[in-house]
Amino acid sequence: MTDPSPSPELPLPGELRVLLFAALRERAGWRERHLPVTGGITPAAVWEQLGLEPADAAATVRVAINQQFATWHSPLAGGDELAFLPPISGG
Amino acid sequence: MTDPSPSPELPLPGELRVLLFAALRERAGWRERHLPVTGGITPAAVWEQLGLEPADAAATVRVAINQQFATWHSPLAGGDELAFLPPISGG
Amino acid sequence: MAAPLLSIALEPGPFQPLQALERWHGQLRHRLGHLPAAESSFVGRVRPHSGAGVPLAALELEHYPGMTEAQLRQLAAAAADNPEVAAVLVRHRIGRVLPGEPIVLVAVAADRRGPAQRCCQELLEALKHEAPFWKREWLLDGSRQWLEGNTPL
Amino acid sequence: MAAPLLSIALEPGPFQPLQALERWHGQLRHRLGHLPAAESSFVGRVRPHSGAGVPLAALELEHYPGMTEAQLRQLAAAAADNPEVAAVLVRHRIGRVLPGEPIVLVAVAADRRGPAQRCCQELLEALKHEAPFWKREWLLDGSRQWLEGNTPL
Repeated sequence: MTDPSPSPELPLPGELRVLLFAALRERAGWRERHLPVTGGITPAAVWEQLGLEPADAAATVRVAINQQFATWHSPLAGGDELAFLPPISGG
Repeated sequence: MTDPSPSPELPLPGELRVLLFAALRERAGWRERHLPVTGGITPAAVWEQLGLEPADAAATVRVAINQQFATWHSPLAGGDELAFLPPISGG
Repeated sequence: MAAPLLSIALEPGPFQPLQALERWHGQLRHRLGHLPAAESSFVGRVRPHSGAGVPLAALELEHYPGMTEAQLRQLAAAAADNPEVAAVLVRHRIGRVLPGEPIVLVAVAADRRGPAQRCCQELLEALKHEAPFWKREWLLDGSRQWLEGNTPL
Repeated sequence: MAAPLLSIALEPGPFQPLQALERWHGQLRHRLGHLPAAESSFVGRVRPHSGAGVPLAALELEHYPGMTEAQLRQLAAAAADNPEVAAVLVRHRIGRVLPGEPIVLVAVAADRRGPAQRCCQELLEALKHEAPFWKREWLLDGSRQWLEGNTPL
């Protein structure tokens, strides 16, 4: 029932792994991408660099780094897993 | 485990049936008594008439007439079932 | 919406809360056609120690036959007085209850979690204070004492 | 008192809350030697209708593998941070869930009813808002829509 997608390439050492879920994944048309890490890069910069929508996502989209909630301005490093999480609806 | 007590006499028509429970029953040494109803009698008057303790019971003991909570000054009539209830501890 | 289904019973011997819930689910499926979206429940069991902290042999539950059942029904109806509450289950032990054995089971099925949780909690407090039950602690040496009131929340 | 026992699992297929509770009781008896005096639990099931009121074919639950389990564990530990809470059980469905099927089970065993009820309620709210799950409604005509948030309390 979820979109089938090929198993992604493994990230190269030092690359950033970016994940999208649910409505964000469907809107963007992809589930996972790998990016080279540049100095001082943040989730907000990655969002912009990947052209993700909406442009002002901070009000609705949450960020996780290495599977822990983080802020849009948390520092990122090579090897990190960065996820953008649309509004949660569990339980 | 509860005190065995002989099946009480049936009340005569027009008599008041008085019931005690738990600690009150044990303290008084009886479970059920029947009293003739006199005009204007109330639970407070019955309590006094039967010499029940403590004398100022209204703070801790509750009253039920015909299996519904009532007040110490509710009117009683022949055939009524009057119960004195020590502090409740259910659940 | 129809008045909530009330299933209320006193249990003179040991009972299994999960079996009681399973039978109740069967009744709800039969009466409502489905199980509601939210179900909140509570089970109370006898502690191994008295209020004073010494080992307990048993807890005796005395009640007022007739009035107890009527009060439980009235308290359940009052707590369930919300159009979103579909059904209420109450099981309450009487007689001699051993440490670890269930004393009380309250369950509420409703369309949303808020009413289910509130009704379950309110009904539990109500029956602890407004249904004519009395607990007596029996200790290992055969001594015993009536409790004056409930364990605090 | 020892840290509360946490039993947390995602369920990829239909599960029976009463069976899960029964197994948990067995674990508690084994680990604690007895069942605590107070047990509060909640079961959430899929409604037969969408939020917009049309018949639902299924609810799809997507999640973030790895983070979900870690978050549930963290939320359970935080909600159970009370010396009176002895154990917490969480079961949460993932995948395609049919109307009437259980989605979530939360149960808390504690020494008193207050902490059991509060912990159960807080943990349910926490996992609805802080664990990475996403619900998608599938209608009978095959159309589908991601939900933005939860049913109100």
